[in-house]
Amino acid sequence: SKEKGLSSQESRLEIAVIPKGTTHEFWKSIHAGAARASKELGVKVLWKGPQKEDDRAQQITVVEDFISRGVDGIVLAPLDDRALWRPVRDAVQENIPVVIIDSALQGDDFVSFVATDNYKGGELAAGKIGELLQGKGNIFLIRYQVGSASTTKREKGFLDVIQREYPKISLLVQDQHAGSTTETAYQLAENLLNRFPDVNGIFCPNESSTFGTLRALQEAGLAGKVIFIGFDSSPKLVQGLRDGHIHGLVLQDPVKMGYLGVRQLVLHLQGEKIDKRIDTGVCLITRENMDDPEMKSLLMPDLT
Amino acid sequence: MEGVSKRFGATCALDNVDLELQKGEVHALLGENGAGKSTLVKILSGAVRPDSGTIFLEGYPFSPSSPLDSRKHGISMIYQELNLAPHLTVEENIMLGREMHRGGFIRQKEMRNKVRKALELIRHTEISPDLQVKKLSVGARQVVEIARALVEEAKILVLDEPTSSLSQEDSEILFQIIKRLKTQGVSIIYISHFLEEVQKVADRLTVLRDGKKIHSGNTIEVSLEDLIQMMVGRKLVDMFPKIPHETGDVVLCLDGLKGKRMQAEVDLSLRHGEILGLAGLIGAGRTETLRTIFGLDAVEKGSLTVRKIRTSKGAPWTRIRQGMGFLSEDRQNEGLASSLSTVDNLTLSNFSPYRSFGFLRLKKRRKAVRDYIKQVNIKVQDSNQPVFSLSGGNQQKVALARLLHQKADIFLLDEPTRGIDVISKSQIYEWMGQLASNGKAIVFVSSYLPELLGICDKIAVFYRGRLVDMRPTCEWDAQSIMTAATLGRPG
Amino acid sequence: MKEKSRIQTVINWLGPFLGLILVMVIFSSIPEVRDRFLRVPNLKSVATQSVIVALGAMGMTLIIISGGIDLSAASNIALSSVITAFAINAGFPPLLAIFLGVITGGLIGLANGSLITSLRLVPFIVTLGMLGIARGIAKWTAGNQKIDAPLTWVNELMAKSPRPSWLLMAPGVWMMIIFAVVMAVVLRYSVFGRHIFAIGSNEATARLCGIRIKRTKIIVYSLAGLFCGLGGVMEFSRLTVGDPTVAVGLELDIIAAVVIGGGSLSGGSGSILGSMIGVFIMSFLRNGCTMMGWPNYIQEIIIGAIIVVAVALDQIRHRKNF
Amino acid sequence: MKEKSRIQTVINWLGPFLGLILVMVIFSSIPEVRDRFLRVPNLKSVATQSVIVALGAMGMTLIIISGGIDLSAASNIALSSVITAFAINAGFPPLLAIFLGVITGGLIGLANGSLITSLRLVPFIVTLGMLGIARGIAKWTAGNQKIDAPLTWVNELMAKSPRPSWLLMAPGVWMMIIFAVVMAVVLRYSVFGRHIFAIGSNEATARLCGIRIKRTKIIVYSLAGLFCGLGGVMEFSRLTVGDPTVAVGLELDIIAAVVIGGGSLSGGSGSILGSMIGVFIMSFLRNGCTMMGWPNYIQEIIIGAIIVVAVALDQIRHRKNF
Ligand SMILES: Nc1ncnc2c1ncn2[C@@H]1O[C@H](COP(=O)(O)OP(=O)(O)OP(=O)(O)O)[C@@H](O)[C@H]1O
Ligand SMILES: Nc1ncnc2c1ncn2[C@@H]1O[C@H](COP(=O)(O)OP(=O)(O)OP(=O)(O)O)[C@@H](O)[C@H]1O
Ligand SMILES: [Mg+2]
Ligand SMILES: [Mg+2]
Repeated sequence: SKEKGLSSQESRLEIAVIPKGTTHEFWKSIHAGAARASKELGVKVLWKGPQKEDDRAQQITVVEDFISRGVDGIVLAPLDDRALWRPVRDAVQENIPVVIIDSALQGDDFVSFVATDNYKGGELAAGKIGELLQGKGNIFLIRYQVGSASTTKREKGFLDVIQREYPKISLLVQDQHAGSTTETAYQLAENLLNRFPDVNGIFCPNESSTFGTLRALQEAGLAGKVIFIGFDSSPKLVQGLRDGHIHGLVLQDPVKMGYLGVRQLVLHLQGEKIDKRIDTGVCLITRENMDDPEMKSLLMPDLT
Repeated sequence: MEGVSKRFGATCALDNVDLELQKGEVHALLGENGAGKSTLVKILSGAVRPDSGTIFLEGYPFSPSSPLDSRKHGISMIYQELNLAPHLTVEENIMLGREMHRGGFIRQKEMRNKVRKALELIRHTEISPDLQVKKLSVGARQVVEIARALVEEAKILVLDEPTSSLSQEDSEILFQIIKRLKTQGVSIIYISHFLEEVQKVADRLTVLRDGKKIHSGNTIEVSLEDLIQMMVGRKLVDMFPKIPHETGDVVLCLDGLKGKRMQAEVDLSLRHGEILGLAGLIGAGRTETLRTIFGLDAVEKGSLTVRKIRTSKGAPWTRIRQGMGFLSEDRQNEGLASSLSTVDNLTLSNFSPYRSFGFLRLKKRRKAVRDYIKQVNIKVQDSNQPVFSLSGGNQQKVALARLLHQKADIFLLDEPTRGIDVISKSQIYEWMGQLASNGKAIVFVSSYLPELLGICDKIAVFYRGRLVDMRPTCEWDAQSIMTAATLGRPG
Repeated sequence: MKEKSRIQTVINWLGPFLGLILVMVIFSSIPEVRDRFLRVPNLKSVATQSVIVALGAMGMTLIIISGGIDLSAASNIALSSVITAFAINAGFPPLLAIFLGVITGGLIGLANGSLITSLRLVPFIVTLGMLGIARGIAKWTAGNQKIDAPLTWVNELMAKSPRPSWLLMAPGVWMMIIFAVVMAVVLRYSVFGRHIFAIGSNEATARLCGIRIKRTKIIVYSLAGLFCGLGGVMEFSRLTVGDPTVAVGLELDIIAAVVIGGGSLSGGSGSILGSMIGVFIMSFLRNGCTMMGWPNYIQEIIIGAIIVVAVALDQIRHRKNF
Repeated sequence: MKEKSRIQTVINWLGPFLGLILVMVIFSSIPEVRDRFLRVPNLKSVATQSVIVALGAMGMTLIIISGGIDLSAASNIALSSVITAFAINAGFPPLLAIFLGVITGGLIGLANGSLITSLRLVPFIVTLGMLGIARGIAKWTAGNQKIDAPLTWVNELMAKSPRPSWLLMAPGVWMMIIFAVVMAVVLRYSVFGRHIFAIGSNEATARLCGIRIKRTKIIVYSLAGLFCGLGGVMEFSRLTVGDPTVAVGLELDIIAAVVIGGGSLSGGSGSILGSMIGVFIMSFLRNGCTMMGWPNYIQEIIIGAIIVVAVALDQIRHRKNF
């Protein structure tokens, strides 16, 4: 590692940042954070997700290929808390430190874990829906995709709170998955609304499912009438919030997550001691507080 | 076989037919196109299931459930349509389904020996066992098919028009083989439209008409005229009707033309109102010459002049615009779109009479096609019937009718009478005469010398890709053509 | 025999609609969704959901009849939707944006057709390559994210409750119907249509009969590309954003629809009516399963099974003919 | 003319390896990754990454030669990996779990083969249906999430640094090599192999020559299923979890590998060596692109283009034969 230190002084450090996918807005923000860190700290960031969104096997391949390239460090958002364990261990054996962001990884081969508390995000959403519905009504939980760990945690947090604290709220739908794209979410929501036009509340656990459902609500003329809580942000969702079509968005701070992920890694490479766990926080944004400057920076992060 | 019947939808292909085959005899099966001959032997080989009737094999009832089943009982068959796997080699095709193996793995050497022997038997050792079948000409494929039937020691050998694309010489070899097999106690069913052949090789014969048995008896007891009378119900007046025609200007002229697959350059000229016959053995290069003229193969050297316009490049569609029409010898793979209807196949090369603003007037087309079907005597239930459900000879007639319908000026006919019955053949000769008298030019490739001698004005002989000699028909006879075709020098 | 032939008469009479009727009868008889399934709003949604696949399937029908296949259809739809969004975002008038989207689709189709005919490559490979290329270009154009475009009348094309209310259905649905009728007529009664069938049935014969194979094929692929382009515009209209990741794997749905509708992958058969029925069978299945609230895996299993059953039925229906 | 024929001689000599060599030369000459690309650890990773696709491609080669196609391969891999994980989780001995995984794959293949031969349906449709069915069953078995199974020696099968270090490569890589050799021999020198070619080349002829088409096809699909099952076991070994959503769309990669390797979708041609080269072309491409850190869309475009180019090269190489 001494040798590595020397080489890093000659040329810039090379850090691979591996998201779960590359096209969701959320990962854009992570990328922006990482890019900011790279500028500030003078390191080179290689940004590369699995070829197919959300494919565990391909994410393993990407990690392996970066190990082959011999990068100085890896920032990884693991698609699976178990499957990525071995490649991360391989990296550590090759003296490549790994920082985990966004979702948990088993074992403790990584140097730091920078993430949101996803379960808490689900709880926040449930609390808001319960409050807005005054504790009664029929709701949908539209899940994201089979096997996605972070959203499953959000869904679980949501369900737990609803079942524990709002016994009068009944779940009309709770095991339908929206699939990975907006279009599939749109179709699902449309079909569900045809069956249950008298639904009172809906929760979606990520950006694509939120947006697809929003489109379906708008099309069905139910936008604003159905209490709708989503997760993450994008310009269209912000617009929805402003129009009163969305009643709340649970927000993480992906820019911070990306930034801290890279920074923690660089600090570690420079031999400093760093925290093993960093929580980047979640909060709930509504139409009322969306123009607070603090919230605004979360809603519409500066991606430059 | 007793009381065999078979219906295909509305068509009654066989109606209560009996057939008795004795040990060591050659039994000919005769009938016009669509009479049901192929269907009958396919039932014997297990390729088609009969609706009713029973088969007795050496006294025991036998109902073949699949081709494999009947092969196991010693029945070997050459089908009318070629049955070869194009991607496999000659050897693999010959041994297909009867590979010699040890523990599932192929014994290469023994197989090679067997294949060599079979090819020697039909004197075609020049066909390499390692060549892919798709690279062979139709004639060579037929040889491979015969070799396949010979490698197996069968008790019954069924030959469905084996000589339709063989040259005279190859046919002779086949007859000798048949004679030898006969003495070894093999029974043979022989289907052919060449009645002289039948009279030469068959001991007995059975005549079918419209799926019914008309006659069964010894060959020597019936005359040619009677046979034809039985087959079609009327007399044949003249096999080669003479229709006077005059030759005019040159319409097509080849100057040292050599196509991608041709072995040598060819010079040739064709006049209006002329029927030019091309003779030669298998692989002599006649087909390749026609294909190059028609733009199906790329031109490598030389040029051709169509109606005074010199060209070298050209695709089939430009040739059709220039008034050419081509009939392929390979109707199975190239000549017909077999899943399309008879109407479509017949009109494919010329939609213009029914086209208005890019759309077709289907009724008008159907009506016009009905006339052609009647004219060419195609046996078809309904003009929307897909072509694959027609009998072999009727398919050939569809391909011919397409050319007539196309109203071409220059006809390139490659083995046009392949598999066509006697009466229809004579009718086709008559048209060719009529076309010539209307000033059309015809190139007529055939391996059947009598028809070349019967209707052509001029005959050219090919030998190994080279045009050996071209003379007016009156200066040729069968002997001299054979000499030129086998030895490559004017006889 | 008698009994069997009577069943077959019935099967034949209902003919190509059999599969569709089956699906609809099943869902209409489940008490849980019966009263909702066949109601107008639901039928409207199903129709709207079918538009994109239907447009793709029209082009795919031509291609499959000609003996080809187009795996790039879904990527092409995504690319066209991104281009449309991009153009609208760049401030182009909506009509121009639509035009650009459709043309993009056409160009991809033209590229497919040219590569297939000039390099004499199998369509499967060319379009498989194009699947990646078009998707890559879509992501590139969109900068790897969604393109947010301002709302315009383009987004009304797929609105379930259309602006002039006498339209009753989304303009996109009307377009689908009109194009389906036009293409069905072209395929059956035009010279071009006959040529496509001939090429698919036996290319060598078609060549021999003077059909200009290259030209016909290039037109077929380009036309199919244009339909995909229109599908992309509809996708954009529906989503209101240009999403480069949309419609992944949709090509298999499109192909399945054509094959369920009687298209044969070895060429020479298929029909627009059949393909449209195939599209609706799948849409109603998805719709019904979701309404039943069945989990996705059950849906996947059922849809998989129905695809096989529908084609098997069709097979039985055809077998008697010859 | 001369010049051209010399190029063709070279092309011919390098023959099927041409595409692979091209890809390797390209990446070996980029300074950024040059010194890392051809090093043993990287070659080992590429080999390990190729195992699953390679196993799938062996079965797919047989199927494609026989004139069929298997769209359910990827779903089958996912299902088998879930079943293996399930069995290990349920406390079965690892060997039994592997056996169950492989058998599951075989059963799916058997189902494909039986449906294709008994209902006389086109393979495309049957396996498209099975794509949904197998994926659905996988999700169902896994309860709609991944199955975490305790670590056993099964997970060592795909470890880049194998336990007995004299193995040098992961046991899975050795298995891939051994099976490839065995299958290549079977395909070339066995009666069974020849019958597969005959069926793909001309099914009617094969039938008339007394080849048992049904039996042969059922064996082909079952064998391919078994290979997918083994691929599933390898997938589990690699992931250490049973993931029902893994390998979505992988069937197109597998088919592309076979076609790049000279397989023709109309049947009758293809080879194991070719398919393996196809697999490695794609693996090296992915690997190289990732090492370069190129964005995914560039990678998609490049891979799409290479697929076309590789097959076009192969075409040119073959064309000279006429
Ligand atoms: N698969 C099929 N479907 C429908 N009709 C068929 C089918 N096969 C044959 N036929 C019909 O059965 C009849 C007899 O055909 P077959 O092939 O036995 O005639 P053939 O005597 O061999 O004639 P050719 O001399 O032309 O070969 C024909 O009318 C033909 O149209
Ligand atoms: N016995 C053979 N072995 C190998 N190739 C052959 C053989 N016979 C024909 N060919 C192929 O056919 C070509 C010439 O045959 P062509 O079909 O032109 O001859 P033909 O006179 O029409 O004879 P046929 O009666 O076979 O149609 C040759 O260039 C060769 O490729
Ligand atoms: Mg016949
Ligand atoms: Mg010839």
